[in-house]
Amino acid sequence: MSEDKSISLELLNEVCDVMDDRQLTEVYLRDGEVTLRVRRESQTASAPSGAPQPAPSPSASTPVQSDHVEGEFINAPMPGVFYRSAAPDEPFFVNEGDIVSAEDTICLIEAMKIFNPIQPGFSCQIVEVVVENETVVEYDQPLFRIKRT
Amino acid sequence: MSEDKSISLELLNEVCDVMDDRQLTEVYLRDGEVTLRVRRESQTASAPSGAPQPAPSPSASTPVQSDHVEGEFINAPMPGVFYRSAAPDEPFFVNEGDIVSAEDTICLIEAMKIFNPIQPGFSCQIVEVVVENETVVEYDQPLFRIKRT
Amino acid sequence: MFRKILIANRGEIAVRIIRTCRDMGIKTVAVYSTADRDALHVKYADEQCCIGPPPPAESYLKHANIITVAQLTNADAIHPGVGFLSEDSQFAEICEAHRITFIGPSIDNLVRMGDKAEARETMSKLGLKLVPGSRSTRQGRLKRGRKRGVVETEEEAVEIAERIGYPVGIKASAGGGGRGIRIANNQMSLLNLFHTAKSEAESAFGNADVYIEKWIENARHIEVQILADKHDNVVHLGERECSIQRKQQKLLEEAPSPSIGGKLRAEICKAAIKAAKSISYSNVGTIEFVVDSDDNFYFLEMNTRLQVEHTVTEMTTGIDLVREQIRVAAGEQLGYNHSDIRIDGHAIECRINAEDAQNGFMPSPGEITSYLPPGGIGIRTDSHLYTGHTVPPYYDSLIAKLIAHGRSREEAIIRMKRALEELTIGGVKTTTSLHQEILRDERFLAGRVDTGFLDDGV
Amino acid sequence: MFRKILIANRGEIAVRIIRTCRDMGIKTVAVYSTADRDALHVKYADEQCCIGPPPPAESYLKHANIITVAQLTNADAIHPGVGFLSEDSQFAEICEAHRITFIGPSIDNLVRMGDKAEARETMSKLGLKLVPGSRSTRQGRLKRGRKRGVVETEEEAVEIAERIGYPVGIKASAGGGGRGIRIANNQMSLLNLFHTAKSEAESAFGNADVYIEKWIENARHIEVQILADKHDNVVHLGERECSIQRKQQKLLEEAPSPSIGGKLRAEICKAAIKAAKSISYSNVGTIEFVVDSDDNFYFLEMNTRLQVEHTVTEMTTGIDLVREQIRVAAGEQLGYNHSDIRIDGHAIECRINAEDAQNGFMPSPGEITSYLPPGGIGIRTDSHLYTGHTVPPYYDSLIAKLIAHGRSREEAIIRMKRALEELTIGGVKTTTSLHQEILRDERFLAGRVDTGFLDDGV
Repeated sequence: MSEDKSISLELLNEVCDVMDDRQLTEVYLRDGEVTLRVRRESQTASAPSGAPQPAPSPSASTPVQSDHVEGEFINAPMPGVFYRSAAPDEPFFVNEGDIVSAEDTICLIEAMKIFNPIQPGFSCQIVEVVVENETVVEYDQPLFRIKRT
Repeated sequence: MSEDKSISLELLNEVCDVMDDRQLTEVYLRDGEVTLRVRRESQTASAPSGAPQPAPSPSASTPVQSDHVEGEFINAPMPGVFYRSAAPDEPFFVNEGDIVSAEDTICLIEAMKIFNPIQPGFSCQIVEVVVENETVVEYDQPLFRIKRT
Repeated sequence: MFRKILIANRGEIAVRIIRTCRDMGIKTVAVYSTADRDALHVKYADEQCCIGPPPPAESYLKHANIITVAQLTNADAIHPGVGFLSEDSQFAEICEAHRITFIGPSIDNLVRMGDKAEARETMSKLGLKLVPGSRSTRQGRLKRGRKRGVVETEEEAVEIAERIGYPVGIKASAGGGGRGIRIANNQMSLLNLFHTAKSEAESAFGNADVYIEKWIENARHIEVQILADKHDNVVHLGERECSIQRKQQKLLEEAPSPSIGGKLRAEICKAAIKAAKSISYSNVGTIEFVVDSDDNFYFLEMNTRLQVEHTVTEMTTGIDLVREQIRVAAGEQLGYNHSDIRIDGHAIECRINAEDAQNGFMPSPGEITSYLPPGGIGIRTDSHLYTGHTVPPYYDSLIAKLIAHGRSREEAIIRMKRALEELTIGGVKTTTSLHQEILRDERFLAGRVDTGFLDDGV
Repeated sequence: MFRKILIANRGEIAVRIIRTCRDMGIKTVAVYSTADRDALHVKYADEQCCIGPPPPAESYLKHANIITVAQLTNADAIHPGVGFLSEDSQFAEICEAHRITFIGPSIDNLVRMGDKAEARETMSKLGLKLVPGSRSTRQGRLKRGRKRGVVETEEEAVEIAERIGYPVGIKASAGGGGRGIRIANNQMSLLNLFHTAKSEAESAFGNADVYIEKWIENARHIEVQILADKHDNVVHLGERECSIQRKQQKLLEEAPSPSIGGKLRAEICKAAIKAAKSISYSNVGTIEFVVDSDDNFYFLEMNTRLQVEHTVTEMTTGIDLVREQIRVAAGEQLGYNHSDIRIDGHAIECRINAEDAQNGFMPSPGEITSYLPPGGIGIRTDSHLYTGHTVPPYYDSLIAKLIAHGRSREEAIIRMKRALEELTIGGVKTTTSLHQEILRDERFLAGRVDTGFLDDGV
């Protein structure tokens, strides 16, 4: 399997270019592990213009196995249990929409009876909490979808 | 597997060229690890060149493992030794360029001490003798490239 | 010893034979039909030659083409594998005429055991029991012009049934493979079914002849592996349990049999040795018996060739049967006797067929899109598959044999379960899940197997 | 018995351990680094958890993450495999503190045999010979503040060399894996090389310490497989021949050893049992010896874990060593003694590494574009490969172990040759051809192997 998703992405972009040039409506391409299907409603969209690209620009923290969710994530730095609050009756560290700074604790991961506070390391907005409170997470599992501020 | 994604891309472009040339709206291509499907709404797109098709139309006797030699063949109906003449000092049954009829013996195949005369079964011209005299041939191995007359 | 052997077969058995030839330093020639151009046996052999189109009659069964290739490649022996030409005495004669060794028993062995009626007669004279019925009638009692064992009238049917006792099976003479059988539990049902069976036979096989045989319920199918050289040395390598069958086709075999005790085992093996000696048998051979619920055993037939399931015997004895087969065909002596043979542990073979077990076991040919055989301790795989291979629709559906060996039957079973889980075959349907069901079945785990095992549902 | 085992390893050994767990009905938890997301051990396990990024220190060696996963999945034992944490006494202590069984020997065993100097001391006291040299000096003779065995001056070097006799090896204390060795055949060359060796050690390892040891020419590397329970039952399962090495890395192993006779075998195995008993060893373990050309054998070290090459012992004894390891770790008794163990036939293992044998054995990671393991009689494959798997560049290059078993060494060799020919691995370079050369080498065929085998060129 291609380790670098940017290769696939590059391929997608290049295939789109060809579709524009050739005015195609559908391409299904399979090459070894890579499978790509691209469709467009009609070739009128061809627009070889300088239309702005969606620019996915994923950061290093984007998980490899991303379930096609766009955006940037904060991932689990260790396996353990994910806690959104310091104690069951305490409020959550963060909620969706909150803006946090680099040093704010946004969750705990419990590993070997130790509750490890997790900080984003940069200021950002919490767009979505991806993981259920008090569930087991793997290393590198996306916890929060965020937007850098 | 193609390690270089640009190979797929190159293929896609070449397929599009063919689609242009041939005015196709859909191509499904499968070659080993590569599978490619391309669709277009109508052939109105580019290059309306009305180039004539080469029409490969291979006959049933074309061997599966054809070494990319075009044309029609007479293949060995049994394994054995291929002889171009009835005896070492006799002339060849046929030579390149000869026109033969359905019942003419064009070679012998020796199997279990029996010399089996081989006839084309239809009239044709011998374009090329593909196999060396007195060599072993497999079942279905092309012996003569021919042209029907 | 031979320098070059032509393997007149295909699929996993051709691959299996090439492996042993390679181990023995003997060159190999593969023959193949146009459907098998990309087959593994073609890739593994030292030389290869296409011999005909897909239909077996025009390729793998075509005497002239195979002999021609053997001559052209200077092969000094032909291994017929299993099926195809392996029991064809006429082919063995042609080999002999061309001074090519047919790796199998003598022509006399092939002829005598190939005529199933004569084989029964021979074994009966030797004191082996035959399944009672119209076919077990001795030659002397046959009326002139009558075909052996054929039952023509209701009166004859009733008379035979009374003599052998109900239930009886009414079987089409031209049938086989379990087709064309009707079972009667008493005289009334016999009278009802007799004509039905005859007309069914007529319509199914174009031949209304039927015979009547004692119907053995809960029968076990036990066979004994014989190995004999041309110098009168005969040994058996123990028995195999082959009761688990679907429509008379073996699915799963094991050695030793879990369904028979030590005393019966000794008797059956002794009988098999006696049978092989009586006809001066040489090469590998298998004597098949049915065993009823009272532990009576009856001679069924002798297979004068390698069996698909020979692998379980190899695992329990450590003896490469194909090697021995080649050695004795070349005139060598066995070089060991029963005291040198040790049955070690337990082995099970599962036949993986390209069949849709969910859909009436329809053949499922096609391209193998992925293939990963199981591995690790105690597992052997005999297969001709590889990723990208296309299973042609023209031949046997057997695509892989998984063999598990363990120090006990329990260990062999758990390893086989693991092997079946690991086995990855994409692109075609297989019988893997049926084997998994069998291996979970309590009757199987208890060693209570008989030929009706699958009828009762797993 | 354990209900669930976490396997703290990857690659073929993780797959191999999962197979036995499956056979024993024990659930498995795979841990993996992000480089191993699609690894076979992850697919085969019942549960799986990513524990860190590719570098081993942050994943497969990360105590906290592994223990956390074991707790979260309720695993009651951890199997460390080979390498990684398998000889880490600190990790074993953490397991104990968390009431998770470390599948291996006691912490005391790990500590005592893990300190190689103490291990030598212990074995020397027991009467086992050590390779003579500066390190074999007894504790009592060590000067205060001096590191064990380190030779500091030319005078010391000459004195030691005179005592043990030439040739001697000058070895970097911080070296290992065969690096940093200079050989002196007489006093002049010793004086010449001593300072060279020290400055090379300084530049290569940042540590100028060297020790001097008798250089054993044509040494054979023989190891004995020990199996011991927690109830003072200790057996050996025979020896393994591991002399064929490249830069101190084993390449091909066999059992029994073709290079030692029955008397020496008995002595070495007896010594190994004595060694294991002296430290109340439990679990599987291996005692390694070097044997010189006069059949003197010297204790090298004890590996307190499973060995990669345990498979050849499994093939000759029929005993699943991982199963035994798990059983004794769970407190069960061995249940058999030496008279129940039979060494049957001969087995060879070839380690197939993803390395470019034509190009200095450079690692050759990459995507496996095709994979077909060998099959048939006498062949076992232990591997984590499948078509489409990507061999990551971060770990050991071992990608498959082929194991051939035969009734004789000759039979095992021919079967291994066949297996190497059949093995298909596309996409990466492998050491397959080097093994083929070894198997053709006349010295190998004659059983004349020693650790210099590959130096002389195959």
